[in-house]
Amino acid sequence: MGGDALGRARLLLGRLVDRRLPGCGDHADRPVHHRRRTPSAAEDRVSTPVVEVTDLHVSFPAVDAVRGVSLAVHPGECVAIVGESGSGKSVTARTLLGLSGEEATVTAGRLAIDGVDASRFSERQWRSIRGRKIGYVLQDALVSLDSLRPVGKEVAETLKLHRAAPRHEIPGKVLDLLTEVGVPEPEVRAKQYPHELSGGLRQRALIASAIACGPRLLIADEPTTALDVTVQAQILRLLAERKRAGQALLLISHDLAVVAELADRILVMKDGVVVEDGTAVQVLGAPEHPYTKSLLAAIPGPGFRNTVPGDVVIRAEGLVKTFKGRTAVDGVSFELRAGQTLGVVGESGSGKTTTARLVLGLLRPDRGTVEVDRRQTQVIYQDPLSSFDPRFSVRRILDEALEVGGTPRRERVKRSIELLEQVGLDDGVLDRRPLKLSGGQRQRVAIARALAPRPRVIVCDEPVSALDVSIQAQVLDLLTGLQAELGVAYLFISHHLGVVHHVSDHVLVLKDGRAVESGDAHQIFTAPADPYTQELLAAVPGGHYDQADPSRRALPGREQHHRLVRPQVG
Amino acid sequence: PQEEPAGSPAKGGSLVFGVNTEPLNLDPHASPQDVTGLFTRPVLDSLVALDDKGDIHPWLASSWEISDDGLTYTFKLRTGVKFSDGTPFDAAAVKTNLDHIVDPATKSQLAAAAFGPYEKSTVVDPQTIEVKFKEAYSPFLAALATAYFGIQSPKQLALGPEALAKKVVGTGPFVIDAFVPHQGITYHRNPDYDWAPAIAKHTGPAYLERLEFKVIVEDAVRLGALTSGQIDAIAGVPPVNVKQVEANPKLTIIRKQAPGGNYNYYPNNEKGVFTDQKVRQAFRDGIDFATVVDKLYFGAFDPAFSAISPATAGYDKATETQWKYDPEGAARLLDEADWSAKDAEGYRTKDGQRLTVRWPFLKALAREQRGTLAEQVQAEAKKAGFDIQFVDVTPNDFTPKALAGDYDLIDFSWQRADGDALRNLFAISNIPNPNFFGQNLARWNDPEVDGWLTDALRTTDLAERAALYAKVQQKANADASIVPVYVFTYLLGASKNVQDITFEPQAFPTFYDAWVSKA
Amino acid sequence: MRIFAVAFLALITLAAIAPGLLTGSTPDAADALAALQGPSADHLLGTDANGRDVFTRIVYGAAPSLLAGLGATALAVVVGTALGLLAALGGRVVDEIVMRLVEIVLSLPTLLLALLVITVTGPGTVNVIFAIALYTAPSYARLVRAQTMVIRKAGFVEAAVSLGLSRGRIVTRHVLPNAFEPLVVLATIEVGTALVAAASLSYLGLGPQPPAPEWGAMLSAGRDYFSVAWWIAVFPGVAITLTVLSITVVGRRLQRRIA
Amino acid sequence: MIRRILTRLSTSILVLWGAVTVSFTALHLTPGNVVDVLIGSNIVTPEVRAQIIADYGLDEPLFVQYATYLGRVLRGDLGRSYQLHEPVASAIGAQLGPSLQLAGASLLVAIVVSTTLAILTARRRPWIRGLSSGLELIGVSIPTFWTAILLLTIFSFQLGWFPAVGADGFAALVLPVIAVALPITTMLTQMMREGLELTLEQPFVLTARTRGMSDLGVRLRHALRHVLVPTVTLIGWLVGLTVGAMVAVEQIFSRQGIGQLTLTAVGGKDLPVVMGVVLLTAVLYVVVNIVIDLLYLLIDPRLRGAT
Ligand SMILES: Nc1ncnc2c1ncn2[C@@H]1O[C@H](COP(=O)(O)OP(=O)(O)OP(=O)(O)O)[C@@H](O)[C@H]1O
Ligand SMILES: Nc1ncnc2c1ncn2[C@@H]1O[C@H](COP(=O)(O)OP(=O)(O)OP(=O)(O)O)[C@@H](O)[C@H]1O
Ligand SMILES: [Mg+2]
Ligand SMILES: [Mg+2]
Repeated sequence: MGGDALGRARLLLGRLVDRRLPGCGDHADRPVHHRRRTPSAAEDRVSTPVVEVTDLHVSFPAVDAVRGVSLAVHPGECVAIVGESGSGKSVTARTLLGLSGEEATVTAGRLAIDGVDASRFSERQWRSIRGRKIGYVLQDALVSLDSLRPVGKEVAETLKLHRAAPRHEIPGKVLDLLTEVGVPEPEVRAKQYPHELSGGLRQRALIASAIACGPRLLIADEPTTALDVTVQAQILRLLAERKRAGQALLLISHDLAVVAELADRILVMKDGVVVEDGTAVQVLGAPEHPYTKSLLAAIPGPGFRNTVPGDVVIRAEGLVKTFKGRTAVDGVSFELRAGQTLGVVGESGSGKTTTARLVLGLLRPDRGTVEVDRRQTQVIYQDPLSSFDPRFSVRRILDEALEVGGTPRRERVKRSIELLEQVGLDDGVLDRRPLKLSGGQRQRVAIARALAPRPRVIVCDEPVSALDVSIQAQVLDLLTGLQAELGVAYLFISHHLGVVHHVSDHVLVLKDGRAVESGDAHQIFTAPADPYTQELLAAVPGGHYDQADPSRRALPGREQHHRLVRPQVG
Repeated sequence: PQEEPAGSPAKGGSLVFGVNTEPLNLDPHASPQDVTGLFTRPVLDSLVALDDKGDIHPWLASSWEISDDGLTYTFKLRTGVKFSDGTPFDAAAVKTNLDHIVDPATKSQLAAAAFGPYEKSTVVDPQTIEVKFKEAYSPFLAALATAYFGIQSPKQLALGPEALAKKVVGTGPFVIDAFVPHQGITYHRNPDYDWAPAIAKHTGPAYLERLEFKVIVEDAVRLGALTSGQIDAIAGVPPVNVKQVEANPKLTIIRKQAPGGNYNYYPNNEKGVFTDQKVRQAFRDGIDFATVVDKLYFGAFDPAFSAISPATAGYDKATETQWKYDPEGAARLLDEADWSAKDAEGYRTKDGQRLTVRWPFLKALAREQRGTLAEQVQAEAKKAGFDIQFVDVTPNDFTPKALAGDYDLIDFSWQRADGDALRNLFAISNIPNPNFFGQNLARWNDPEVDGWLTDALRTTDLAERAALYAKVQQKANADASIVPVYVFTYLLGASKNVQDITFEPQAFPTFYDAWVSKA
Repeated sequence: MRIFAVAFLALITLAAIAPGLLTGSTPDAADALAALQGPSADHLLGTDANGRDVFTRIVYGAAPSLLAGLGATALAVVVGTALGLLAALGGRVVDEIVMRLVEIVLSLPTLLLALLVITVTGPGTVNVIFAIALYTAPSYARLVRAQTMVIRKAGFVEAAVSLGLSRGRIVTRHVLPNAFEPLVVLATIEVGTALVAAASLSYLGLGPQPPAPEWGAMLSAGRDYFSVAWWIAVFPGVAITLTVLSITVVGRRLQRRIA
Repeated sequence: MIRRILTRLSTSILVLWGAVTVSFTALHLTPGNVVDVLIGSNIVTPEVRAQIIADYGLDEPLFVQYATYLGRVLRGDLGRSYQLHEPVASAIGAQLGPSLQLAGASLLVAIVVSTTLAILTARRRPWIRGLSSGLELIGVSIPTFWTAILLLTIFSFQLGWFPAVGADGFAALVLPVIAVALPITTMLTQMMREGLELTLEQPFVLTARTRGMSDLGVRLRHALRHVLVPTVTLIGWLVGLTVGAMVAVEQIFSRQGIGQLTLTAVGGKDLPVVMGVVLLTAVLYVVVNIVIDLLYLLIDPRLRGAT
């Protein structure tokens, strides 16, 4: 099995080497021996790093989130941080902007921005750096926009703050930015509020606001979790372009395909420590640390599914939903049977979440009907944070869900801990509020909550988007295991085609609210009939499903449908 | 001890006087509030003037005659007088005024009642008017001297109640500039004024160029405004602050005892525990009112011994020795009245019933810390074995309770310059009933007293009236039909720069003689 | 801070339950000869115009004062919250009806409203509480309504719906506690206001009658003597302030605990 | 939207009617015959009594009095005051200006000061918050009449900065405004601060900071708006509180105003005036509440699609 995994990693590496373009950085041949010691990129480079930090420690009252991280990002370079969910990636990134939070204690050997010691920066100096020198795309794309302001204003804010453009030019600039990040109809979107936008649109708006001033360094924390592959490809292209133009990029992602596409250098984090550090080629090609190996091993591939369909648990017929003249869902029909998984894919804004909300009865359809037993249905929200009562600790969140499921009071704590374990969390999070958790930790709490009442149907809206591949594998296994055992049915919405392919029996492809294709998963992934589906598969980073574009190198082993590998987490 | 005025009166200048109450309606003929008298006195002259001893002096009337039967008064009017709006003053104007007071449309709530059995007035000639009564009514001239009978310009009267409520026009030493509700009133001097009564200190126009009354209801603010020099004089210095004001070298207190009914407690003689004379007397003698009054008012108010104040014409000084604090006597009286048993809390009981006194006390309208006094009396009464219970009342249900006699004790004071005040307090016809609010709240029904009071109406001889009123006062004490508490004294605080503020008999300050020294 | 708050609340609760334990004298022992004495060993907080011990009166005043302050506020919060929820969740028609009724109540002058309640129910401490509650409840209603309207759109309420919680549970567990934040702020503050309001009603002859010691009444009675005897007003004022402060400190703490 | 406002306006007429009806009933329910209260403890002749009864139509059955009143109000005639001898409309009109001036200025001051305070103290070091909220609680538990007297004592009697009485000019407005604004300010501050502290935890605040926005900027431009719904609600209600606080303040500062008018009118059973005032406040509330409901929509876009 290990061999399989390494094989896949090598494939990625292959692409990496292949992709290298002249002039975009000569560090591919950086000596390997820098690995696993304090990186000193500056030693063999002439340029000063845009940001450099050594021996960074960040601790919160409950956890020591970061313990001795060192990193440097040079102009035109992309450094990626990958690693376990909750390992301190986001905290590290926030600290680079001086925003680790009020409760945080930060110490560092050196923290320099553009070669200037930042440890004594005044608030004013920090401010002049944030947004202008360093752009930051927050991980919590769905809640990171002010819900009471139109997104256009949010994008414009960066420009206004740094007087990056004359006042009258700002509206035009905002539209340009939105276009650049792939927001269709930017004039309309700019005037909309976050709750009127799909997850992907929000994420794009956030990216637009981060790059508005053309910062020297862009920190992007999971910038593509809510994006469909086409848009993702567009964003990655945009980032690559900027990098080529000399912008530095600090990318945090669990999507190794995305990382492989952009990163020159990769840091692997686990439990607050950098366990491996080296060029992309080295880390992906010859991982040394067992954790890195397990990460690479855990990349999901298509699954062999052999499920027995049961009764119909959801029957949707001709669903139509219009918002202010925009038809979000347009005549969608489908059926989900017990013990099966229906994958829903489609570009961002194609109506996936809206369809789910219609199914759940959270929206009333303009036309069409849904048959579903809502008491037996649970949801994993695309936006886990806002689905938690802000006053509730994880303990209360799970307790409540268990109560709904009829678990007797005295067993609830035990069950809660069990559930947390199943999703890869320990009981240390029980008494914390979701606001104080990492993105992936939140998502796992959301999953645990959905599982708690032992539902027969789960609507999963991007359930694993914030999880690193090893945890993702664990969670997906958990879900499929439950399915096999209890006949749970899933309505599974995801942009991650690999994941969808891995878990689905049937797939529904949405475009502009219409179902353009539906049918057997294997069938659709291997031989898509609809041009849109083909296009979608083609755009997958790393080219898993690259068929339409012959110029891209097809990956051998694409047809290898293997069971997921359990990560050897240790 | 008032200091001698520094030098001779200076002309000009202005004086600001802070008052504690304000009228809702400026027309003294109609208004129910006695403070209207204060506000209109600078503007309105009366036909006659009353001095402190109760003697009547000419004012707008230069002389008068009273028929032997006491039914007809004939006034000769002063000549050359004119109202500040230019209208000449004559008999017709007087008639218009007198008729205006009794006209039901005026809805007079104070003046008309003081007019007694008025029948009609007749213009004999422009300078002579004859006023006729249905019955003899001796208090007439004293009433006529008040501002409630102030003579207004007929032209202004013709404008109707709405205009009068905001502005009155008379022949007085001052003329109203503006009356702003809740804020005050401003006057300027009437330069033509030349008909001051003989009791005034000077003749001709007033000294002050401008006079202003500012309504400052809050005691502390009024006092503060005076001490900080923002205004020149204030009404109603709180007794607790009298010493403080006197200690201030720039300020002085001018005192004037008010005439009329004292602040008295009126036990219900008609029903309840106080129907028994012994119980009433025990209540009066068992509580050391004199000490309580002295302590609570810091000596500013004198304890009262009679129903009416020493400043009233007809006051009987003999009442002052008629009764005194006598706890043993009081206890004896209660024993005799069968309230001999005591309960666990020390209250007297009879047949298992506690000696309870229900007292509808209206805190909202209480002045001069009467609430504090009442609480003190309650505590003292407890020692004597009485359980005083304050009955929850709002201003609205006070009246029905009072009218129906649904109380054991009630308190009020009633200012009036004439001994006839006793008739208000004790005439049988003044016992209130649900259709009539009279002031005999003691509900003292004594035909003998009623007879004396009627007799007093028939004689205009002051000595004769005084003798009759003395009998009434003594009997009220002997019968313990009321409990005198304190004599209200007008405490006017003023800057020492202000000279010669005088008082009319009703104990309202007047400003005709007042002047401001340019210290 | 918290310790002081708890200690103070414990103290006034004790005063309310068993005033005799804290002071040897009685609240209505008037003595004209001992009037207006400043704080001393004999009279810890001085005496009032009637020569009564201010400390003793504050101790004995705890019960009626707390009853008025807390009682009126509690009643108003309960009624107001119920109305606010009804308006926010009961649909357009119910909302219209409830909110218009609330407006009617608000339009009436306080005094008139108080008189009305007292007329219907008769005077007495409890009825004064009703009067004050009736006057303040509408404000809570409006606040709860506004908060609920916002909160019911929140993601976590949606999540609770799809989790399968009953409507009642969602309201009591998620909507209300989140809507309560400003309400609690308002309510703790209102305790003090209610207390003073009760006093001004008693001034009109509508509340507890003298010589019953009641903080608000003591505070307003003291104003006549402020220039010569500050302690009469200041100490009851301090008692009110400390109570409000302690309730706030403890209340916030409790609220955070529960949340 | 337009339709909602129209419905709202039509139901608001019902509010006015309800308020008048309730207060009419209340005034007649409370003990004390109107005539008796009007006459008070004065002695009047029977003719005068009869005249009063006839003038004010007090001999008619209650329902007739009620109907007559409603009829007149519909024609825009609020009747004549029993006590003040003038039409209610002009009595109220004369007092309205000073009241509005005081209320408006106080609300404005309260809003500005409390917003500033809340923004400056939210999520600050514990002692800053503690100090500020301690002072606020003291501020709110001091009855208005005490505040007023203390202010006067210090700033007028001792320091002589402001006049003690009168409604003339800006100087005379300062102390009354402070007295009225103090409790409102403290309440608003407390509430806004609590709200801000919750809001400042939200991820979007972090986003704004990463754009280079200052802490103050975030508080002002982002967080503040999130506490506006409860704040606006509270302000709406505080309009009422202001009117209440004004009764005391008007009296202590010897100002003209509706508070004084109401006080004397209720005490004296001056029905037409009371009802006039009730109508006025009802209109005020109706308008304020409509404005507030519209503001909700302006503040929070999520409410716009509301049912
Ligand atoms: N504001 C906070 N207060 C307390 N603990 C925090 C806070 N933010 C993060 N943490 C904790 O710090 C640790 C690191 O969190 P961080 O957000 O950096 O994880 P991450 O590597 O970004 O994970 P993920 O991939 O799931 O986003 C976690 O255990 C998290 O619970
Ligand atoms: N409440 C709303 N008001 C207005 N428009 C809305 C609303 N909710 C969704 N939409 C619009 O409906 C369309 C579909 O949105 P939906 O959230 O279903 O997309 P999605 O497929 O889930 O996209 P993503 O993958 O980005 O989450 C989008 O254009 C979105 O802007
Ligand atoms: Mg993270
Ligand atoms: Mg979505």
